[in-house]
Amino acid sequence: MAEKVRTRILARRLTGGDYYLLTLGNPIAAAVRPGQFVMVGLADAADPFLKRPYSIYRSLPPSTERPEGELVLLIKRVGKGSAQTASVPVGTAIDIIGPLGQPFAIPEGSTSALFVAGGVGVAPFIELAATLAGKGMHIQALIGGRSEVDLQGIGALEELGVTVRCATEDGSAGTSGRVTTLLEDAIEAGLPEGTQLYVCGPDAMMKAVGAIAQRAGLPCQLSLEAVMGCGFGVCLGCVVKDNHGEFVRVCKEGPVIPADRLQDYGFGDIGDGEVAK
Amino acid sequence: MAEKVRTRILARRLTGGDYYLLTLGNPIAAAVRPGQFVMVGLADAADPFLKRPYSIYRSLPPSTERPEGELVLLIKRVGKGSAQTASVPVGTAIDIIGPLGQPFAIPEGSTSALFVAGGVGVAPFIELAATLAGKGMHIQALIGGRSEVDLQGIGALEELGVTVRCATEDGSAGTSGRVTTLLEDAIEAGLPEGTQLYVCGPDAMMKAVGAIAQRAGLPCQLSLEAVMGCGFGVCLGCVVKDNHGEFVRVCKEGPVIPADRLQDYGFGDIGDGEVAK
Amino acid sequence: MNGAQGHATAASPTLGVTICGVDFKNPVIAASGTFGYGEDMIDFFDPGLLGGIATKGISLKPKAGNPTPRIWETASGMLNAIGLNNVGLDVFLEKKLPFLRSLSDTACIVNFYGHTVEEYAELAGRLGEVEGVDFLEMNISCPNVKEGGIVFGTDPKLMATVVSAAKKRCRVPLIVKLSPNVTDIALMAKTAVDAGADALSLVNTFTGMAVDIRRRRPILANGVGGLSGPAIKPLALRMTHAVCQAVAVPVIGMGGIMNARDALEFMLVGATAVQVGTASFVNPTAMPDMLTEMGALLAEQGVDNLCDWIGTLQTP
Amino acid sequence: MNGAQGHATAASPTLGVTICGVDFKNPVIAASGTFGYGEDMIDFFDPGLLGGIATKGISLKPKAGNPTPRIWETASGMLNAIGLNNVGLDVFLEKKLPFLRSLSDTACIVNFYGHTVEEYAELAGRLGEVEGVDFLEMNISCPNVKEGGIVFGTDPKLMATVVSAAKKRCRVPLIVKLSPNVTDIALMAKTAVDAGADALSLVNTFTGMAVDIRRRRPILANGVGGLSGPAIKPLALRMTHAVCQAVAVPVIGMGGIMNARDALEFMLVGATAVQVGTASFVNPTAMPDMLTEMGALLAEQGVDNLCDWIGTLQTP
Ligand SMILES: Cc1cc2nc3c(=O)[nH]c(=O)nc-3n(C[C@H](O)[C@H](O)[C@H](O)COP(=O)(O)OP(=O)(O)OC[C@H]3O[C@@H](n4cnc5c(N)ncnc54)[C@H](O)[C@@H]3O)c2cc1C
Ligand SMILES: Cc1cc2nc3c(=O)[nH]c(=O)nc-3n(C[C@H](O)[C@H](O)[C@H](O)COP(=O)(O)OP(=O)(O)OC[C@H]3O[C@@H](n4cnc5c(N)ncnc54)[C@H](O)[C@@H]3O)c2cc1C
Ligand SMILES: Cc1cc2nc3c(=O)[nH]c(=O)nc-3n(C[C@H](O)[C@H](O)[C@H](O)COP(=O)(O)O)c2cc1C
Ligand SMILES: Cc1cc2nc3c(=O)[nH]c(=O)nc-3n(C[C@H](O)[C@H](O)[C@H](O)COP(=O)(O)O)c2cc1C
Ligand code: FES
Ligand code: FES
Repeated sequence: MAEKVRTRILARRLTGGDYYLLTLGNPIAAAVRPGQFVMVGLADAADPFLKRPYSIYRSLPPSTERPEGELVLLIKRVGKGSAQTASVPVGTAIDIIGPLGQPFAIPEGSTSALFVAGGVGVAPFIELAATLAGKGMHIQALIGGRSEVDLQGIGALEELGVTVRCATEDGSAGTSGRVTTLLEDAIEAGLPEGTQLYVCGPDAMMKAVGAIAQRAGLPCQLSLEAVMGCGFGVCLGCVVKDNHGEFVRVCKEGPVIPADRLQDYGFGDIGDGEVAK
Repeated sequence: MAEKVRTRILARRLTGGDYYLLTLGNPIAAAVRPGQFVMVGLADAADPFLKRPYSIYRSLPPSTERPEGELVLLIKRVGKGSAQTASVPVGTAIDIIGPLGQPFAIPEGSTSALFVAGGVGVAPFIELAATLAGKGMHIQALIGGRSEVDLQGIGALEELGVTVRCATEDGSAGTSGRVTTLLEDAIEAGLPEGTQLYVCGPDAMMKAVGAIAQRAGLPCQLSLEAVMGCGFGVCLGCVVKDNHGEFVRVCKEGPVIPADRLQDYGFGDIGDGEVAK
Repeated sequence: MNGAQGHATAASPTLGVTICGVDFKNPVIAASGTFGYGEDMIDFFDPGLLGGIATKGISLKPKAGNPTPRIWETASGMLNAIGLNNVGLDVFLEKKLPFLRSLSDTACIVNFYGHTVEEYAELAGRLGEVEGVDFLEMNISCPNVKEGGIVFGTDPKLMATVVSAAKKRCRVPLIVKLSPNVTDIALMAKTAVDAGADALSLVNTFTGMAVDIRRRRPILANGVGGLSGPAIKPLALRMTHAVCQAVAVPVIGMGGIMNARDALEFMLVGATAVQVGTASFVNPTAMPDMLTEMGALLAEQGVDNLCDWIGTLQTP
Repeated sequence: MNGAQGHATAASPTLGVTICGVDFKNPVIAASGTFGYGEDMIDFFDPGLLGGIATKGISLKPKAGNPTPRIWETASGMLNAIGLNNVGLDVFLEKKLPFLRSLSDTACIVNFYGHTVEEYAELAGRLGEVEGVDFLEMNISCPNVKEGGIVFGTDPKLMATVVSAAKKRCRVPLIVKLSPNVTDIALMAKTAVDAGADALSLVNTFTGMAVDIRRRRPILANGVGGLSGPAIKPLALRMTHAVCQAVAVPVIGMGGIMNARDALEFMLVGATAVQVGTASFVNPTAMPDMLTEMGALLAEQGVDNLCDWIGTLQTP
């Protein structure tokens, strides 16, 4: 069940380029499932006006060493909101709403998972890996980015026993090229029976991956992005069109949606990501 | 000459109740005259929208011990802006515009000054006392407030050799009653020849003091308050009516205005001092 | 505290108001299009705490709405161009109304719209005869597809026609929701009342636009959208005041209300109740929070009964 | 950097625009009522850097304006009810104009207003014949004292009358400054142009209100005031776009412009130049800062000449 709660920034760590890990207190730990997200905004701040959606990178419940628990977000600084949480001091009060949305489905009896992530799209896979690893599953991750700095979360995945392969568009790390090539290679090399594809990244990448998965007959779940007004289903701002031409809410029926429900989904563009002050 | 410059919060010290001394870097030191004010707002903050006017409590130029100089403000927390500067961390970047307005006039050859302050209205008198003390003048201050906590700046004045007498409405410190009674007593006891009255405080107090000064034939300068849009003369928001029915700008022709120019001035009320968020 | 729980003690001011004979236990109503059909926010608070709920705007047929992007943040506000996405009359009656009906102590206000005078009339007739519907709220900020797309709510004649057609068929009190995109809101208010409106609500959103300088296109897929949130509060408050001066029917004020103080401002200028929209997006408990604060604020002003507050603005 | 200095190098985009045959070295104009008569902000930057300066609104006689409070902060904006406080025609010509005239490279736009059609016509005649005045800008957001106080700029007929009366007497290009408090801004724009407007500027402020719940009174002494600042930007941008689609004369856009990006948005939807008002209160160097940024932003978009940017919004 989602809640609106106040917590605070416990730590912040730059992880290269515009990326940082933001650790908050975690009053919602008990409810979190991998793939869910939170809406985040500084407490009592009127600017920016709306809260910002971020995937839950890691959710650790309160314990003796971590009395407030830890809700970890991997954030890429792109605009006003992400710049603000990058710069306010540790200790600053933060309001979060969550956990929100549908988590990744983990089909009964599945034994193998393949993550395909683009850039900051890797965020939900750390929590997912932790859950799947707990079930003793075999997990591979294919991570793509423009450049080396855009390959985030690799260490965290590897620590959880995930086999990671990378591609960068500029060839600065891993294979030179796109993550879709890694995927095609992996499919050609043969994936374990019943492998689930979990995908999160830019629209274009998700469309491409969705198509590849379909051709290969692989079950595939996409974690979508959309500009969100509320995050909990009431503004109808975040919809995407499904196969039947119906709008589904990314915040409520998503963000995780089976790719075959969205063969042809109508993502809108979201502008240049800056809002005048 | 006024400038718009960015500096930062060097220190903040609570001085009781809702009052605090805010020390900023002082890039404008060379231009400051006692009685002038600055417009203040957090750098790049969109909320609150307008900057806030504060008297210059103390202006110390950069020196070896104080490489950024010190611009000290005495602030009473009343609403959104004064709460924000009360709570952001030391080190936060601040934009100031100043020094603004007309300073207190120090007539050639004057040897005695009497300050009459109500509450946070004491703010401009510390800088004024420093200047007058430098000229070897005899200075007395009468300070009124609702309660003991509203008597601010006394130590600073005394250090500068000012004789301070106080009154509180609730009798918690000094004489019980209003500062106007102290003034009448002082006039009755006899003031040195040519004593200048300098007055800053709530409207009602300034009107009362202005009237007493007129009856006693004492030269009297009032430092006015007004809701300000700009602080430098272009919005025409801050006007008060003078004796001729003309509007004068508190930010440009003021804030210091001879009381006899305003016998009958038309202060507007400024609401309950809170703005919705 | 008590306000939010709905149990007034001797010390806490009474928040009940009456609109067209219907009692509201408090004046806070969820605004249309910002609270779904009442169920989506149940994680955050019991919707039964509210004085009333205005549903998403219902049309005869289901409506998919506009392509995305549908919303965009602006300074202290947001633009939306949802395109009146709704489940349509039949699904509403069958699947959504029962929940609202179950909140017996919270007024059910069904917001609706049409594309022609006939559609408005039909909806008013069919929705107004249903058990559990306390009010209809007519959204007239929609283009008339039969008359060159003029927005019903911006033309006095068109408005009179559509309001009286709806009123004829409507068996429950009819609230007309005014568009603020007009020269003379008081004139529109009088026109609506003369045509049969039992109450008025205002404001709907102000038409606005955002553009993307990188792509040289409007940001919203629809080109323009409606501005809501604190940015519009001063405008909405002025219009609410003007309308309350102009008509004798109850007025429900809205536009940028974020907290109890804002709500009390709208009631001070004459609104009998308020609706709260965008605030819930930013703070899903904005409405219950507001109820808690409202009692305290009124008590501070020495007011025991909200009814003694409404319309008591002194003008010089 | 170069933009702000007015010396374009090969690399930095050209910012010059032309309005009614008058060259502006850049499109940034100080908005009326927010820059005095050009001299007050000289501490902060050389006003000669600006493309143009619109003066405080001038009337035949000096005007003391409204009692205080005259301004109030709102969410991302402010309300003002200055009451058109100005020095009057004679003092303006004698004491204020010479400074503006001395800025030979900055267009001098004299904003003016009247209370009757005759006053507008007389001012247009007298101001328009003075050396050094490049444009007149007619503020029609004022009540007609002869016709029951209807605001000239909200009634098409009244507007046509007053604009054509002023135009007849005016020897320099006449800019009509539109009020946004209307149902159909495009209609008002067309009316103004048909009546003789050589160019249009918009928007003036939106009517709004703030109240003090403690004192149960309006905060502004005047009761209502005009809203400006970023809060209104989406509304102003939509109106500027609508007007640019409706008329062929040059349009000057404004309303909440805080930085170069905002300015480019207004020009993208079709404005030839922009005015900047409230931004200067918050940041007195907003205009020169904007000029510096504007060149860089245009260069980023691969635009060499601002004229290739104006009106290039693609609509679906
Ligand atoms: C379900 C979900 C999960 C997400 N998880 C992450 C994550 O783990 N890490 C991360 O860095 N980012 C994530 N994003 C994207 C993140 O929400 C945006 O980067 C962020 O909102 C940008 O805000 P801003 O103020 O910095 O940018 P601005 O450009 O100033 O934002 C302007 C407006 O556009 C919206 N917006 C801008 N970019 C996006 C985007 N890509 N997606 C959705 N809305 C956007 C903002 O929310 C805001 O309303 C996620 C988005 C969604 C929908
Ligand atoms: C020349 C001058 C010098 C001042 N010097 C001092 C000083 O040294 N120390 C100090 O504590 N205060 C001083 N004030 C008052 C100070 O400006 C206000 O207390 C402050 O603006 C309140 O802002 P806020 O956001 O906290 O309050 P809010 O109530 O949220 O402010 C809302 C709006 O009202 C204005 N406002 C509210 N109260 C006042 C007021 N008393 N005077 C003018 N505008 C007001 C604000 O600037 C803002 O625009 C001075 C005012 C003036 C004009
Ligand atoms: C996302 C969104 C959807 C809306 N949908 C409707 C609607 O279907 N019918 C309607 O009459 N008003 C609709 N409105 C307008 C609101 O009910 C309200 O009039 C407006 O938002 C101003 O109030 P606020 O500032 O509190 O949001 C919608 C507003 C928003 C933000
Ligand atoms: C304090 C103030 C005074 C103004 N005075 C005038 C005026 O005399 N004549 C006029 O045409 N517009 C006047 N305006 C309107 C501005 O010129 C401008 O149209 C409006 O403020 C919107 O732009 P902005 O958001 O950039 O301020 C005034 C605005 C403000 C804030
Ligand atoms: S973000 Fe509001 S419905 Fe999804
Ligand atoms: S505050 Fe703007 S003129 Fe004084």
